[in-house]
Amino acid sequence: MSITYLDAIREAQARALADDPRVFVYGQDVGAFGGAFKATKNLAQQFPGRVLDAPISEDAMIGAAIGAAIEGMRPIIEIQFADFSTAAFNQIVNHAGAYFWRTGVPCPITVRLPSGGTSGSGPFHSQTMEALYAHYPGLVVMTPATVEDAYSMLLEAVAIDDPVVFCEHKLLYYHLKAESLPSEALPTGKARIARTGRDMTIVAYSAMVHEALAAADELAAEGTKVEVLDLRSVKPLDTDTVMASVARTGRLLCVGEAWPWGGVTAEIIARVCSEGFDLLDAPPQRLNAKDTPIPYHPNLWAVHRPTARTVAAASRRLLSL
Amino acid sequence: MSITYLDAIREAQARALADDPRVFVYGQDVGAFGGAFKATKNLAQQFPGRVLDAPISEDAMIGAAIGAAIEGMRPIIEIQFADFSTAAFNQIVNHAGAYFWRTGVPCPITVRLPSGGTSGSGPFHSQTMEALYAHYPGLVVMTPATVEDAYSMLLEAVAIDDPVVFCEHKLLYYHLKAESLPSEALPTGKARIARTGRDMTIVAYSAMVHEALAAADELAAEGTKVEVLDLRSVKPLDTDTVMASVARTGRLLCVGEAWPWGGVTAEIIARVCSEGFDLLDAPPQRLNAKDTPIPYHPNLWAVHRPTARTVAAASRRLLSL
Amino acid sequence: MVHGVVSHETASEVSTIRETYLAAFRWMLLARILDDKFASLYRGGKIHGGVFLGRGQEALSVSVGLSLRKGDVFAPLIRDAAGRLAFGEPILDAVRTYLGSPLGPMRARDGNVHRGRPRTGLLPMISHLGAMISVVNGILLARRLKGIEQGVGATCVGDGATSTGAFHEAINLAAVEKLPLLLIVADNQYAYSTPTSRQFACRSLVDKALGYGVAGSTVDGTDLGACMQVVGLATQRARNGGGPQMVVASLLRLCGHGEHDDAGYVDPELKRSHLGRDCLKVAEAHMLENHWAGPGEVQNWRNDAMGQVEEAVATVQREPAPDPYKENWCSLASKNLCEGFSGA
Amino acid sequence: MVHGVVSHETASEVSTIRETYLAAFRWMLLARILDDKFASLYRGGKIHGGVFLGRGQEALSVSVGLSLRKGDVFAPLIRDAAGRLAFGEPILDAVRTYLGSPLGPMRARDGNVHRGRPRTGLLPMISHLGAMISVVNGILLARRLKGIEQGVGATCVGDGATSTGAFHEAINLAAVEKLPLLLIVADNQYAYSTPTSRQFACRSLVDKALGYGVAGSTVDGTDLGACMQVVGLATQRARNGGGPQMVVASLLRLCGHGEHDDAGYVDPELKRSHLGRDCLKVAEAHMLENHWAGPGEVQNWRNDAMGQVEEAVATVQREPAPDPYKENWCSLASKNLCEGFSGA
Ligand SMILES: Cc1ncc(C[n+]2csc(CCOP(=O)(O)OP(=O)(O)O)c2C)c(N)n1
Ligand SMILES: Cc1ncc(C[n+]2csc(CCOP(=O)(O)OP(=O)(O)O)c2C)c(N)n1
Ligand SMILES: [Mg+2]
Ligand SMILES: [Mg+2]
Repeated sequence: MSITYLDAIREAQARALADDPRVFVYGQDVGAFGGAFKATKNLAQQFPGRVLDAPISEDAMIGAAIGAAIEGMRPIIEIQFADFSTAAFNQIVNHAGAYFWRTGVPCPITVRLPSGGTSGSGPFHSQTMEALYAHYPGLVVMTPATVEDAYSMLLEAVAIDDPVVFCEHKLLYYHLKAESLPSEALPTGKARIARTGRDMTIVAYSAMVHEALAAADELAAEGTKVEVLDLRSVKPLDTDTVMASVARTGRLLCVGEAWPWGGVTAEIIARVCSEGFDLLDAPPQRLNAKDTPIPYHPNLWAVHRPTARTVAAASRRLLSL
Repeated sequence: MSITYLDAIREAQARALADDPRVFVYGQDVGAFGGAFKATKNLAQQFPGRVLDAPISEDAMIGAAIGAAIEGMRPIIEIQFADFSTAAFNQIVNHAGAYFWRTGVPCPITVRLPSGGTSGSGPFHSQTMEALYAHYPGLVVMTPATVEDAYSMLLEAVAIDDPVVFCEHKLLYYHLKAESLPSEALPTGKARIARTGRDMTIVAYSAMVHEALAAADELAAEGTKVEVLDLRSVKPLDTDTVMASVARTGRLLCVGEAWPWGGVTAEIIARVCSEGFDLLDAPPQRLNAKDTPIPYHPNLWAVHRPTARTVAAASRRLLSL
Repeated sequence: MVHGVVSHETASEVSTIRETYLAAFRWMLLARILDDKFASLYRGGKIHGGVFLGRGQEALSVSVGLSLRKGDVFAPLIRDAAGRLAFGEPILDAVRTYLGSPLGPMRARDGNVHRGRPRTGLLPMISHLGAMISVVNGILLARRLKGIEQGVGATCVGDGATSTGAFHEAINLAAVEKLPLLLIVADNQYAYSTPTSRQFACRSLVDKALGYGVAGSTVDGTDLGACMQVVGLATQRARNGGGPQMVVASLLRLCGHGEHDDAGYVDPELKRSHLGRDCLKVAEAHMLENHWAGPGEVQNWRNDAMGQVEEAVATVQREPAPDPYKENWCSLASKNLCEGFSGA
Repeated sequence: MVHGVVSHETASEVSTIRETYLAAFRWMLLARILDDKFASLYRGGKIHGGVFLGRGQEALSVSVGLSLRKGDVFAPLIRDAAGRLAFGEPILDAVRTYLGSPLGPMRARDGNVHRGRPRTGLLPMISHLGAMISVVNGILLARRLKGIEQGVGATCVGDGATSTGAFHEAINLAAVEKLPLLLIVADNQYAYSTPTSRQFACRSLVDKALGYGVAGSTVDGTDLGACMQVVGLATQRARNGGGPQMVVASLLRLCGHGEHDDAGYVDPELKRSHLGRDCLKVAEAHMLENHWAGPGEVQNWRNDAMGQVEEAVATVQREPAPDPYKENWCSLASKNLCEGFSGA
């Protein structure tokens, strides 16, 4: 048997629905159709009345999820593409994010954001939005990079008492495969050492973990041992694990698919530099997407985002500093 | 004569309206009433038909501004409070921000965001949102800290061919005064050395410049000479001036009123560390608001945001590293 | 469409109507006196930030509060002091929130009209207009999913809020799900300074009901009896499976947008018109005229209300201010997931 | 409310109607053939990303394009190949955008239906549904401010897009400003897989017009003659100061949401119903029946259209792919304000 990242997301929802009567799924086309990406395939049939099609009303969808959560439910909301969550931005950041702090009442919603670039998807079907949601207080932001994490973190997202923005990467949906679903997982907020190495540390998350691993392969052939960390969640962000790795390697490269101004890579460098400055043997570096909308044409897109090739190049540069 | 920061914003709009027939002002209550903060006082009377009241429709207001800009106008949009720009988020970041890159046609809109905390304003009338807009490509984000900049940068915002998010700080509206309006100004994208010093550099913007200056006063009494930089715009961000200052002082503290995850302070540290690591004699530090919604009560609010006292404390700590 | 017309009642009906009317009047009175107190505290510099009153909207608001039962949900807006009290919000909650007492429901973290207790069905509004409606939807949807098909959800918005996308998406969603939503639109002729002519172009906001496929009614918001009847009927229809109900009331805001605003822009013609009547005075005159209460009684109620308000204020003024150093500054219910930011 | 009823015409009117009908048919045919070509290129793996067709919506779409003049503004949506062509979009623009040619209007930066040339009044859509309407408003408002009181602005949305907050805010704003906006709603029974029963609860989407205070009309979207008449009249009313016009057309999407979608969820009853008629076939039959054209003529037109499409595709396929190393990766018109990110 082989399970894809997308299967894992489907299975996690099936499991959550089966185990917890408080769970329901709400989103455009998630019902009989099974969702634009088939992440809810058959769920409406398996769990009648608990997987509901929503109108094209992202703001009201999230508002409804908040209400349901206050009333004791555990809604999972699928936004058809992460990019469309701008239309729900206010409810996510100002209503859900502030709920517990203002009222003392938890607001356990899970907002699934099919995120990230895929070939030919263009400016409005390719965005990664973790930096926006992580900036606002009150939200947990998950960015699973593996089939196992897609499964266990989504279950965890539903279980925890806070609003979770679950950034699942569309590029990983079909290609990434595992043999089986995990029965245990790292706790939320813990980064994973995806590959050990002693010469430098690459911190990545979501699809970029795989570009980093491929770069590490390439560099291994050149005799360089790269440690690759997978952040798993960007808020909370596991500074300790990052610092411990940098303490071993002395060199840090942060890789993100998002735009270069602000975001995860800046946040990691700021933390490591202010708290672990002396661990660094060289200036910390980062690699992000270009500061333009995400281009449609594959040729442009391939250069817009970091890839194994550019990660390897940035690594070589870092090693030379 | 004495001119407040708010007067400067009004005068800049009056001047823009007078000088350029393409300019018009659109926003809730900006007409006969003169705006919630009186930033458009008398403009509707002075410029009949060019200062228009909008319905409570932030998304459509920005959409309309985009259309008008494409048609050759130079709209200035007042969002009543920056916080409500979440309702216009999609049009600002995805439509205006991407316009020129996608089409080659400029989209010169100015979005005025009355920003930042004031006593008793609470979670939804106090936000500073520069990090969100700076993260997206295609937007210029201005954060004037002085009466002079409020005036000249707003004129510049209207003049340049790109969408500008103009973050004016409400706390500065009435208290900050100048003798006259400036006739010249630094170009957009240039930071200003607000105070020279050789022992450490504080980088701040908007209202935090004044907390930094007050802290610098306090530290001067202790014999420490603090250099204070006012970024003026956070995108573009004047890395060169920051690096030059750090080259002189060896120490960097970044102060922002926004939330701690990501944002301006992280971006500056990331840039300085990756490009000017060797300039630093001590770990760069930052000071931001707490990671919660902005509290209503003045006692809580005073601790939530950085103040001269906490900036001074962080400075002393930095100097001891 | 249902209009608030007075019909002929039997004697026992009259007596119930009278009782409810008097109860409503007393809540209105209490709300007005509470509002006046906040205004005076504001002028005295005792309140941080703004003060937003419901003056002139008490008849409508109280009708909503009174038409609801325990187990119902209420998401009031800016001008709903009367409805809140009638729904069961303690005066202390209001005073503590305005004065920033850490003992209040918002613990000084949020203020003024941004208060509530979700556990008791009273939702604390966020500022963004239109945002509460879909949250009420969600509660009603959740109940349906749990198999509890009772309880209505009521929420109020102003004429200005009908222009928000949030309003539109939420009422449409409620219509699609046929939720027991009571949506009260207080058309008080202005959104801050903006007259309705710059806000919408339909003849009456109730014309929107048809476009959503929901029931719509209109009512004279200055007439307590009419409000109680129309809102009451709409609530009943929602309760009985009639789906979302939109009630549009016409009235005038008899104060500034907030107490910082002298409302100099309000058309004097409007003030003199039927819409400009003070619903509290109209209700008092109606009671006196019908001999439902005498002037002495009303004075006693007034004194009682003033006593309650003064006592609450005195109590809260003795309460400690919040201590920022006792805050844990953690936004999450999952404490273990809170990050300690070194520079925050 | 105006309905698309056929009235009695004089002989010269008939001849104009015939001419316009034939012209419209030829654009529809060209659009269909172009769409079919995109579908086949998609199946052949020659197109990056999705392909979205207007099959079954050509009669409505072409009526919009033809009712507009030079100087008008058009913001088409996903299914408007016919309207675009009739408005003047070159076939090459469509092909270049789909195939990602750097010579196209979007220079391979944006793709498929996200194309246009703002300078010629053809606005390139962003994906977020509902977002184009307010932009059209802004153009019309700007013209008024500039003292140019001519030109209408047309835009199309689907049934699903009516649920967005953006739709609501924009049409309300247009109504308040009484802008010459033509808002076409193609109610094609589905939003992706979602049937209208899960999208709205009003009887017909045209019932929304009243709630905005704008004129509304309905039309049979499978009938070219009716579409031309109803859309034409609405455009004329907008042009003559009648304010925003909403036209709701009923039809069925005769393809998947995109070419990746087999539309297995479409109710077979609907396909067999009047709504399920193919407007292109209906129009062809109407022409033949009325002897406005013979089968040979139609075949010539088809051949001509196929020739145009094949030629355009052949041309574009010879064009170079974009070179990422020639991009300046600058999002701003003010080049001096672009930042060079070291790690980007
Ligand atoms: C989305 C949004 N935009 C702007 C505001 C600022 N604002 C607060 S109240 C108000 C006017 C509200 O008018 P209306 O809905 O008619 O209610 P009323 O004050 O008349 O009771 C405005 C513009 C807001 N709270 N939310
Ligand atoms: C705000 C937003 N949410 C979701 C989507 C994803 N999406 C693209 S098209 C579509 C269905 C549109 O249906 P409709 O408006 O009826 O147009 P049709 O495709 O039927 O022509 C959806 C949900 C989107 N583009 N924008
Ligand atoms: Mg109002
Ligand atoms: Mg549709």
